[in-house]
Amino acid sequence: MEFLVMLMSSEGAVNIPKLINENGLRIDGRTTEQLRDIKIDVGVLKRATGSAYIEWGENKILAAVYGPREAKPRHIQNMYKAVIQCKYNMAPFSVDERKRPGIDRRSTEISKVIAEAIEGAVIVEQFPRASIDVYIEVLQANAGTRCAGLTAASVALADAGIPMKDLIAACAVGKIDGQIVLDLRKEEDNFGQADLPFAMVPKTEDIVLMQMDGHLNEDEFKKAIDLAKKGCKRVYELEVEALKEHYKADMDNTVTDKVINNGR
Amino acid sequence: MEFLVMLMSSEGAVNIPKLINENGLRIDGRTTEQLRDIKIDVGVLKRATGSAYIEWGENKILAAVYGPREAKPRHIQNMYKAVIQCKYNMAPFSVDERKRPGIDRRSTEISKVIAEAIEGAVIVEQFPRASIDVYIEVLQANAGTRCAGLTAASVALADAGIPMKDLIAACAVGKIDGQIVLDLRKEEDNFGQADLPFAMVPKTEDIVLMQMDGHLNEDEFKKAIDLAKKGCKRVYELEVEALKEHYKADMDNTVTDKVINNGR
Amino acid sequence: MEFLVMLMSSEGAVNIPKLINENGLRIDGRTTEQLRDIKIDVGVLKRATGSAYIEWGENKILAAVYGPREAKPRHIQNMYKAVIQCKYNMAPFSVDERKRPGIDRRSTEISKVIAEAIEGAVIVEQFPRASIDVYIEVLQANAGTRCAGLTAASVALADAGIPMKDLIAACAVGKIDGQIVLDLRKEEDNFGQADLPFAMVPKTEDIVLMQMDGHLNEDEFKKAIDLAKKGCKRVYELEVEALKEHYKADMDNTVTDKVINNGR
Amino acid sequence: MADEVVTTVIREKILKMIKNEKRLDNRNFNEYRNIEINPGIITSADGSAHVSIGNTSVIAGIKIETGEPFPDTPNAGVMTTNVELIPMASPVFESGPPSPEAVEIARVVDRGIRESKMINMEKLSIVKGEKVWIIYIDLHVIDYDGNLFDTCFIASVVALSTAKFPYKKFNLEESANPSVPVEHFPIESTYVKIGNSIMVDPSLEEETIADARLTIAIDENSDIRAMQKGFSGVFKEDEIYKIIANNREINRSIREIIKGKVEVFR
Amino acid sequence: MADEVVTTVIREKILKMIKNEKRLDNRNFNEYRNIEINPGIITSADGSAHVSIGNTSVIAGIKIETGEPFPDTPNAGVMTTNVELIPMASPVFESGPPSPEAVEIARVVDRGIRESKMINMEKLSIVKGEKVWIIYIDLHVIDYDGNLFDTCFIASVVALSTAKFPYKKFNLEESANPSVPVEHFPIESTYVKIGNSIMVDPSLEEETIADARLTIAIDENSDIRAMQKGFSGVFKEDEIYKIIANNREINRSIREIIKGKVEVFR
Amino acid sequence: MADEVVTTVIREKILKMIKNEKRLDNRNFNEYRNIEINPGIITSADGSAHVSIGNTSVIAGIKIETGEPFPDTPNAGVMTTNVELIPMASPVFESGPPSPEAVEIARVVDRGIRESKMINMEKLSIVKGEKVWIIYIDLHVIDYDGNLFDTCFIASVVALSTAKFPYKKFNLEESANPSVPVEHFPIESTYVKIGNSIMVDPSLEEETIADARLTIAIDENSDIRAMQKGFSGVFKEDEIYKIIANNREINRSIREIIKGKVEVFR
Repeated sequence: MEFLVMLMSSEGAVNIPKLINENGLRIDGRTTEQLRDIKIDVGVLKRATGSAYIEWGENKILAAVYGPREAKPRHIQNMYKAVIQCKYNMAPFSVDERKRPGIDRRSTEISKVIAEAIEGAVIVEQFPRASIDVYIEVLQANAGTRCAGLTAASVALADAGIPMKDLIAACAVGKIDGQIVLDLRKEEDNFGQADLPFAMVPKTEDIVLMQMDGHLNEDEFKKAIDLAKKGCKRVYELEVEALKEHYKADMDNTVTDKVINNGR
Repeated sequence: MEFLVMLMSSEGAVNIPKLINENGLRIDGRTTEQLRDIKIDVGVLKRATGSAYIEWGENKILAAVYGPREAKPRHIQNMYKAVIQCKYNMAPFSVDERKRPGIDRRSTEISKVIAEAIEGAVIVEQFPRASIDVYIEVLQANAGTRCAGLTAASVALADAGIPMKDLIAACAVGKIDGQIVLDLRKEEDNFGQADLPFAMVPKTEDIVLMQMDGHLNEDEFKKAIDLAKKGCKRVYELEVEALKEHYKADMDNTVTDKVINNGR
Repeated sequence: MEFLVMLMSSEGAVNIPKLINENGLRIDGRTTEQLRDIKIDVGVLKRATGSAYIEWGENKILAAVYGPREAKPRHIQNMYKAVIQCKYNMAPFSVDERKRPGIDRRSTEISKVIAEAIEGAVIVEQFPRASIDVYIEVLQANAGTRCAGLTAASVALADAGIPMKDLIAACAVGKIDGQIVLDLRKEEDNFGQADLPFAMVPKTEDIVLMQMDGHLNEDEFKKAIDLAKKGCKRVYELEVEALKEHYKADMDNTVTDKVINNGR
Repeated sequence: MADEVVTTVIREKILKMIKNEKRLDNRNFNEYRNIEINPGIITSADGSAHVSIGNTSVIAGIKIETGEPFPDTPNAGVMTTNVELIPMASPVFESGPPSPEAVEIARVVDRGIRESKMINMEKLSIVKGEKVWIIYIDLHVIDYDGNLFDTCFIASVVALSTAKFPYKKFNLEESANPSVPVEHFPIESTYVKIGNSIMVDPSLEEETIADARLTIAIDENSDIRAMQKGFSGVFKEDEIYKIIANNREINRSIREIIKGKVEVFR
Repeated sequence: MADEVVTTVIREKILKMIKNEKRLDNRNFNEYRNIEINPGIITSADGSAHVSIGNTSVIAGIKIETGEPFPDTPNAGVMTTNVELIPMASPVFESGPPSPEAVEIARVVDRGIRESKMINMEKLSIVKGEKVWIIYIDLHVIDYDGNLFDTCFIASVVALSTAKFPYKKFNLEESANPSVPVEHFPIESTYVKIGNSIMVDPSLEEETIADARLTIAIDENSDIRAMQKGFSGVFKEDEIYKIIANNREINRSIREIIKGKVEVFR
Repeated sequence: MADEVVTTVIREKILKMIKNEKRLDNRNFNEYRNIEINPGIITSADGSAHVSIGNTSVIAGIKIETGEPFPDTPNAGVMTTNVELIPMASPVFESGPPSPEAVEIARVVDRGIRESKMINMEKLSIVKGEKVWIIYIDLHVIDYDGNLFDTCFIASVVALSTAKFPYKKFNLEESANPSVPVEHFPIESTYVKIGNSIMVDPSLEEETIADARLTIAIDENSDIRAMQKGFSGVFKEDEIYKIIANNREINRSIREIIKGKVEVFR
């Protein structure tokens, strides 16, 4: 990747580097349809009701869930269902230039779309007047943090025993060097032509999060959605594995099944 | 006006330009006792309880009224009368240098004196525990915005059916080239010797707003007040015309009369 | 002190000046075990429940107490005891470089340790759900403001009739030119090797505040505490004198005795 | 705008009419409300527009300043988009720092303009690597009756199309063509899903009871430049494809309306 | 200070006494409470004063720094006035950013000083167009018992009159006369109207029940330099003329008191 | 952390066990919980560590930038310490600006590092009087189960020990030894007093019911570099002397644990 760094730091004209080589492989050696390595740990925090830690390529992200608990201040309570509150936050040291602590516009938007995605999967009607609070802390960032964070949050919700239609799985898809590829890393995001964060409930194929920026024609868009769905299904397998692994410690796989089927 | 711009942009000594010519006319051709052109539209917004739009020379200002409605937070409620809350705000694009969004000290002070002026005319005793909220948005500014804004707010209050002793009429008076003149425009304010924003209830001649900065001796001050009163009376005529015009659409002038005499 | 100012303003290497001369005297002529001049006035403000003004060397500090009064917002109320709220604040003109108005991290920490110190002496159990609010305003600062402020606050609490185990007395101790000395002034703090703010209830020798930064070995530390205790006892005498002086005006010394023994 | 409230009566009336492919205001599902466009109304701005869709009303003002480029794009100008949901526009809007709703609208509008390359950012460079034009798009929402995304987007596009560089103010040599370099003409459209029905340009009532929202920005070739799904409801894949297919036709007519207004003005 | 409360008993006593042209503290309508002035008490400031009117007590501190002039006044210095209504001074004051009351007082005090040309702002220029003195007037209200406008104004005027430029601190050559160039001597007086009675220097109780307030700043020639009407009550034209006429005499005596104190100090 | 709550049952159990010199988790009074140290885990940081004491867990990240020195220390670098008590870590933590608790922890950690001269600040100078390294220590508390002072302190010390200057990023010539110049190795320990018992490394439950708290930072020679008494309870003089005496031995073993981890990493 040295050549990329050089291109970026040379003042003046920034040439777009080649992101897919003659063998169809990307700068980190992946094929166009391949996710980065993903590792999920469940139940990593003591105080939170549920928690998960995810390493997704070079992303390192923690998710914690508190609740259902009394929604405060009272005026946000909904008498028919739980409110989902989400805070997506980047640690100051998670990015190249130190990020000043505090909420910025980007994290406000991401918190909003993640909260809405989660509300699309959680059985909120079970907990009127309550709040389910989801905290996502990005410790190290390398593109795709909202998808990795939402994935971790979904596992943390299961760990907290919150009833859901099913787990949410998320991953981004994009266009680089004119091709549709799965799961952009940082350089691909910077020099690519499109990025499309995506999340669904794999069982029902309900789309709960979708954003896009860049340039896609209609055919490319359909190809992108198709690939994103494949990615989400693989992410889902990893989520289920991680939960099973965690509850195996309790010597009883039925617990996991209970958790992830809780809502029905 | 080209010569003014030149004088202002030349670094260093800023000479005060001639603001009244040999024929006694001002830089925009007005006499010393003449208001700028004023145009008032009533009921221009859907959501607000009442609203008005005013063009006063090159000022373009919207006023909206919400209420009477429950005053929040509760600790601001007064059990004997409605509280008047006013927010005067300048759009970022309303002035030469882009104004950063948010409240500054100038708008805090103007909001306060306008709220107090309105409270002097509204029959607040009719609505204990309630709040009447007045929003003034300056879209384009050219001196005299607080008077134009208060005038628009007064019409919006009438449009909202809020009972008042009578409409408030406002206009500024000032001193330029040593003479007392009505309704300063921007260059006159910048290079003049005094500015006196003024508002009254024309029917009773109750003074509800008065501020001044500059230099006036006692005689000049009396002449200024005299002229300001004349200006307010003309503004009042325009307010009544605008309300009549608006309610003519209802084919019934008695409605207007009812609104503007509501309080007695 | 001229030589100090010179040393500090010369760009580049800052030499540490001699802080104790060959006669064992400090730059303002004090011995190592001597406090600066202290003057305390009681009951200097009308609105506050109790108040005191202290001049401690070149420090000039006001303390005011309000309460016991209803603690607001309600969620801070404690149903078993009064909460102590303290705001330590420096006036913009109290220091060399104008301090921007508002709370900074230093004053946040000082407010916290002073509130905790006061809670250690006040009989808070007498006032469930109430708040006792202590305001300390530093008008002119020259090192040792938290000790001087806490001393003034203690007298203001007595003036307010708040029951206490006994008055708190505070003073700092430090190390300069390798020696343990009482009550550092600004240059001694800047160029010294340690500073240890300290406060106790003199009667019981309960330590209610202690902070330290610098470099002390165990022997030096013990010597420092010993000296700090002596200092506090002297400060206590001045506090009692000031209160007696103040209540003498009421022609009745028993009042003072009552106030300062109130808690038992 | 979760805090807006619709009575049960209205809600049920909407749901009933939808079954017959009708809407509360008698529009069909692919129909916008009346769009009014007034370019250039604010002379203190370097570009401006007052745009209404139905009763929803937004004033866009462009201010242009000079400043330094970002270190990672030394030859490109800077553009920032800001939305103020002032309390004048709705009883549920509050003054203070931008709400999450305001931030989302601003960011989606910004993305649609930026990703479609409407403005040639390289042409905003004044002195290479040192000095560039900074464009502020300020959106003042004055009346909120549904569909702020599209109203804000059209207002931004029209205001930008009318914007001129303030050379004089910054002591810069005037150019023969002082207009901001507009090179593309994107359109953004917002759809909501209520039950299984999908309709464009939601009214306040529709937006309040909607399950899901989708905003799409496309360019002259109908290529997609930005998307944003909103609300807690879900979409199926083919619902999105259907929206995209419909959207081409709907956007064509809106583009003509806007372009006409802008050309008359320029 | 709308949140201050006065009991019905006190209110009625005030209203009763007013009918006999008397006030709660036995002053007559044109009489100030005792004014105490202590200049130069804060040595960490470049100028200072502790001023009390009755029990209302304010400390003014002047800090002077160097900086750039505003682009539109390249040869004039800068002056800013800040009022802090700290919770020490009253049970109804809260900590946090300045309240509208604090902002109004600061701005009215600032206007009285600025418009009377008390300080010759041109003489604050150090290097033409590049470097000027910046004067900060910080008003710390420590006890509030009515009439903050006048107490803050007198404190500002006295503190400014005692202020000296900190040449050394900014490595500037010292001047023979380091005093801030004070060229005029304005006085500001505040009146309230209760019922139909008008009185100067309102106490806390009077201020709390007053209908309307009027503050006037005049110069040595009794010319008017600034005015501010406050509260929701109204004035009649001739009430204002009467205040102005009375005000000349009242101000003359106050000016002498202050001038005396300042001259002794300088 | 006044808002944490402990049930009466737990409180009484703690008080009972203390009488037998035992703790709820069976530790003795001079015993730390298990300390886990993972240096260098965050590659986007210039230095980092994940440190746990029992279930309390903190991630420290070091970011290093270049900037101007403070005017009064023209040849020394700059170091700032920031603690975020994010709501992830405890049901009583709230998002927003740092609470007084967070500020206190940050300042006490900072003092321990600064006063022990762990980092040679003079060696952070790049161009004398003009350009220095600025070190940011950011402490992200992710799980709070008592004793944040010590967990944050160890995390800071380990992260600093692994930190390297980002020469390349700021176009500076690389050095043979890019490590931040660590010259001392301070340890900070926190004690609480419950009744008349004093114990090190308080758990959440112990911290919640404790009367008083004392934190001491010492250097390799067991000299004291910083102290902070906390909570509203009081200490007697000889209690403090006893803590200091005990503390030497406790700190020796912790120092070895940490040093081992750091040396393996470097």
